[in-house]
Amino acid sequence: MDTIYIKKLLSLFFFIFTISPLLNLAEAIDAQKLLKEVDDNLWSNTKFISGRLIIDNGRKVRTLTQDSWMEGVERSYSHYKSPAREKGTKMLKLKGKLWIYTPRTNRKILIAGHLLRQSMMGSDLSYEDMMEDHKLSQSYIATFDRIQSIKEVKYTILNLVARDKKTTYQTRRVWINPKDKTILQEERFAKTGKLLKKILFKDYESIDDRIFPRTMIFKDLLKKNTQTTYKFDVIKFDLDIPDHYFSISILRR
Amino acid sequence: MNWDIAKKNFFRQGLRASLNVFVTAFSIIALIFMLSLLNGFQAQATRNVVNTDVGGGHYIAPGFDILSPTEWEDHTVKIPKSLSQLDDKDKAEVLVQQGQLYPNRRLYPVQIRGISMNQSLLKLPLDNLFNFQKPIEDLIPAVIGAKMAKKTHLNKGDILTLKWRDKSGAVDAKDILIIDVGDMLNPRVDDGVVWLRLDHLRFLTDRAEEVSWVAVRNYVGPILGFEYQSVELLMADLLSLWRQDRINSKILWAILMVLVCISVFNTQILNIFKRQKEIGTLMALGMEPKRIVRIFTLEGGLAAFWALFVAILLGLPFFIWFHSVGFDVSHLSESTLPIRETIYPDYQPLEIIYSLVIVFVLIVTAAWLPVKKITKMNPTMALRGRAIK
Amino acid sequence: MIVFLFRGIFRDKSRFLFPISIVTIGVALVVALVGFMEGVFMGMIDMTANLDTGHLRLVNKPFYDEEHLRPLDRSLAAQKETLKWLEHNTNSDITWAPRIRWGALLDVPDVNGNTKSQTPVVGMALDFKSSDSFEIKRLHLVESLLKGKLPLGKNEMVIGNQLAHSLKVSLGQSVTLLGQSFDGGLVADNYTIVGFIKFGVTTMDKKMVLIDLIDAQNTFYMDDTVTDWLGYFPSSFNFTNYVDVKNKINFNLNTWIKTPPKDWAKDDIPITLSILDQQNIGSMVKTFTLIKSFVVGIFTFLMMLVLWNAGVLSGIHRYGEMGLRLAFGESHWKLIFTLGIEGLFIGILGSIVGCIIGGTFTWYLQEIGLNMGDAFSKSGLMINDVVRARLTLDGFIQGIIPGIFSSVTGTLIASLAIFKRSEANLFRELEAG
Amino acid sequence: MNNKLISFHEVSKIFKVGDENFTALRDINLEIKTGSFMSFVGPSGSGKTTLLNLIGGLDVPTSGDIFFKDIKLSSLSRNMMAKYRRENIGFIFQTYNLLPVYSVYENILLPLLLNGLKENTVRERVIDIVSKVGLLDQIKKKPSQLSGGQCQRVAIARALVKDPLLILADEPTANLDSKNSLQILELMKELNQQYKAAVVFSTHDEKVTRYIDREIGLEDGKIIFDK
Repeated sequence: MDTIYIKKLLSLFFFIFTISPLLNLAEAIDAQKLLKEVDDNLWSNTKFISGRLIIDNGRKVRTLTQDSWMEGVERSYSHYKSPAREKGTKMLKLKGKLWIYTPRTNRKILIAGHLLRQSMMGSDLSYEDMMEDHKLSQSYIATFDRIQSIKEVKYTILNLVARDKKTTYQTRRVWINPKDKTILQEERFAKTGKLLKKILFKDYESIDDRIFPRTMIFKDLLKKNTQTTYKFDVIKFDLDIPDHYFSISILRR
Repeated sequence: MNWDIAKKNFFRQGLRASLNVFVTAFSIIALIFMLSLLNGFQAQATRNVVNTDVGGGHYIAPGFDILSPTEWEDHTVKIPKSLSQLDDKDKAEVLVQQGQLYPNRRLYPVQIRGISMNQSLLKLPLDNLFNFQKPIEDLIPAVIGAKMAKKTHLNKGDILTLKWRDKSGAVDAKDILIIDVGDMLNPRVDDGVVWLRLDHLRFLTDRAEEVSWVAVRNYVGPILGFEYQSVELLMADLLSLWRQDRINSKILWAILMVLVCISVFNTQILNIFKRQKEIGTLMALGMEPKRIVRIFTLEGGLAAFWALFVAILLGLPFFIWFHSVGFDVSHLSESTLPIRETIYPDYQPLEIIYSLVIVFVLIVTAAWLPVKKITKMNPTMALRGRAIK
Repeated sequence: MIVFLFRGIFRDKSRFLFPISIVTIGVALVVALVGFMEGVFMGMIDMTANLDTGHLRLVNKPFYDEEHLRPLDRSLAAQKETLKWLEHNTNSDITWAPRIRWGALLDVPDVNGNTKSQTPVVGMALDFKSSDSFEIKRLHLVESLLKGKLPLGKNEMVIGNQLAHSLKVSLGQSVTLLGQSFDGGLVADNYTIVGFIKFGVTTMDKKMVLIDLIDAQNTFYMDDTVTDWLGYFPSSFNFTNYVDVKNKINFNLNTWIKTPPKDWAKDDIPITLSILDQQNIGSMVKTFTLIKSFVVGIFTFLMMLVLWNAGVLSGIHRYGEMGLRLAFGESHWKLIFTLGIEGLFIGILGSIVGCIIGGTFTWYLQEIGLNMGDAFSKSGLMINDVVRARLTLDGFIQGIIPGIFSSVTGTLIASLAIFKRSEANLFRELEAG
Repeated sequence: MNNKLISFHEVSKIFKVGDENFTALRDINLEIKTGSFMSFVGPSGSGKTTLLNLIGGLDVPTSGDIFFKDIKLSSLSRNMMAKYRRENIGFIFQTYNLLPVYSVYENILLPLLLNGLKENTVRERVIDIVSKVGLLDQIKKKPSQLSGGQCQRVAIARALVKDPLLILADEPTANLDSKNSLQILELMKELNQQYKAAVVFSTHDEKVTRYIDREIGLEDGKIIFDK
């Protein structure tokens, strides 16, 4: 154990003395600004997505289709269309609260407390992950880590540290293409630094002057052989969403 | 006078008398043995639960329910001064949190239980945890029970991921090192429990000075902001199981006593049959029938007395020997009962005395019942050996 | 000659009634004792079996491996086909009961339909409604019902009494179960609480919910799918045979797996477990067997002493007859032989009567039970105050063998005394009457 | 044909009573002929019963020899001795010693069964002897339903039924009143002549002497007269 410690120390010295010129370069990149630009690219006032959630639990693959309407960061409403069992299930997020409605029970149930940590519909996402309603640039302080070339693209890697202690993932790391302000991948860490989840953004397309991914792949790294793919088939930005979509009264048959 | 005659008669019976004495003596030994073993078993199991978990009761954070894992995080409290100032031998601070263990990268929900390392109230195999000096930046030292280890296929030295939430709700996870697999004796603190140092758990969850409960040696009066749960309440299930066992043992006891009484009863019947001439003679000599009954009953009593003596003579060394070696139930140690490898009988003097008194009374009654008909005997018939057919 | 002797035995109260009553009582006591011990122990085994493990349990291996998570997605499909297979490939005296063990969140709404309280529960789904279902009786549910009724209609549930208390629900309350379906999807379904059950074990009283199997299959989208098949033997079937039956079924399963039902997932492997493999029952059985043989051993020993005693006494009682027969020129060996036959006869007869008496007592304890607790506490499923016994062949054997053995040895030991005495002495005692 | 049935040569019998030796019989020489009807008389403890036990093969002498015809009894094994008794000796007791659980018929049947005979082959024989002792109408009764005299008749029949060469009767009339005693003695005498079985009994009853062929007086283990 001690040797590991010494090695670590040594590598730290090595790092400081040899790479310090690079550090200066890094300072030049405004990490926070870059993150803001990414957020601006991804977020819009309102958004509609018709998509598929492909859940692979290692044994079986399941596909859910849903329509989602989002307004800002605080309000969103999804309506599941298939499979038959989930059809008509509605989820409404309002100011940090999540309700779920199922036609079968004809009830709206508040997903709160520990239920939030449960896997959402068997996926690698928890309801909490779903609830994530902040812009990264608002919730995290970004610092530049390094630059990495992947397939001839130089990605800027940013380390994000949460501003608020209550943020689920206290640290994240994002791979950003500074040119088009897109994210290649994101890693979510436990407070003490253990890598927990990995999200891949794929199939970027230009939609309404934004570069938007059509596919997101979530992986829970603590589990074996599971992943959830979110495919966006229809994406619309800045559309008018009727107000009642974001009211509790929508949660009925 | 009665005594003398009874004594002489008793010794004259020879084989028959000694048989009876032995049957009774063995029954007494078996009886005491059975009761003491049960006592020992229960006392030990109770002690194990007390030693590993219950202590002398818990001061528990209000609303905390060990059966509701999802609410553990919501029911922790800062330890009040009145409890924290107790001596380390009189209290054990415990913090319980929900966690997810990933043995073999499969989810296993666990209870993370942190316990203060300085406490000496509860006896747990956590010495290695206490002695672990390295900082926890790399690995968190943890101890699990043998039952848990078996279930999760984990061994000493294994490293795996544990996930939890801190006080603010942030996800946290780190690799833990199983520094020891201990025999917890009590499935309640073994099955699905990962033991950490309290200081580690408090640090990891950002819950300085917080506890879920404090196990205490003695009740120290009501404490504001805490609920006191007594030993009886904490062990209700086990205690009701014990009660059931006691009832069952009483039935065994009764069956055994019936056997002893039958033996004495029959001996007495044949005794009288064989000795009717003697009874007739005693009557002819002018002895009142009641007195003869007394003599014969006394003889039965003597048998009980001798049985007692033999039981002590044979039983005492056996009990002492057994108490030293115990009853090996090592194959039970991983079962659902909180019991150690070896059960030592627990001899309760008062209980033994009670039992012996009952045995004595029963035997004398069994000796008296058949002889009471002597009073109705016709002396002349008795003399000719024709009084009883 | 022997017929002649038996004629005498029957007529002589002291020759017949006395030793026979001793053997009878002894055998009856042992039968009752063994029955009682078996009852207490098998009661424990059965309660575990009834509730949780079955005597045998057919379960999908992937499910069993992650049982603590109650992964419904790893349950075993093709319920009907499985039942058919089980009926054809396992002993006909095993009753198979399909079950679903599930876990979910129980959500209690307020009057407006908003969530009032929520708690995770563990549940078991069993066949409440089929007319040929034995489950209600098996789990003593009628007796354990504190309040309300058992599920009869669609989506009705009974819950542990402490759970009811902590959720502050009343009978007739509609609640929602939230969980994960067979295919990992979201499950939400409404149930009506129709009864409160006292299980007698805190964990279950606080967390247990029972629903009907069909309802569960509906709720969790588990059409034709269950998590467990619990196999039950008739109570006369001894647990020592479980392993053999289990192995046989597993052997048969190997062939079945080669041509699996089409609904099975590729890694579905049903395995059979006996109760001895679960919940550490196996090690408890070992201990019990040890304790039982210990107690029965002590008991048999004591009984033999008593019977020997009785043999000696009745031998003494019969010195006259022995003397006479010797005087008439019967040889010692023949005398002892006939005595032995008599002992055997008495042993057998006493054993029969003893078995009847002990058996009746045991049967009574088995069927009706002996309530040792206070009358107010209702008997629970698991630990209850009713002492029960178990009538087993084993118990009879363990009673009969020492009964006959000690009767014969008792007589023989007693006759040794005759053997040692000279004819003249016997004769004299004969004269003395 | 040699009519010597039993002969004693210098027979002594010593019992150990506590630490002391008690000489029950001292240097007895005696012969008993077939078909004789004789008695030993003498006070209690004179050795009558011991003498009968020795004749009956129930006991062995301390010294001296006893012969049955030409067979030396003391050299027989226990089993041979039993066989000797079974085939040759019939016993009659002072207290009858009938087995209370058996009927008159069964009590008389017992010795035949002991000799290995089947009940159905000897039924006639038993009934015959019952009628000879005059108890045919009591044949199904149990001993407890009979008078003392009747019991002793059963005992006689039981002794006679196997046709023994010798009947030993230890004080057969001691428990009977004089009328019954006489009847019993007459019966025994009658049967003695009919069956040619020697009858030897012990008595201290003066009435007996009238019927007997030979009377041997005993005192302190010695023969004091033989007439």
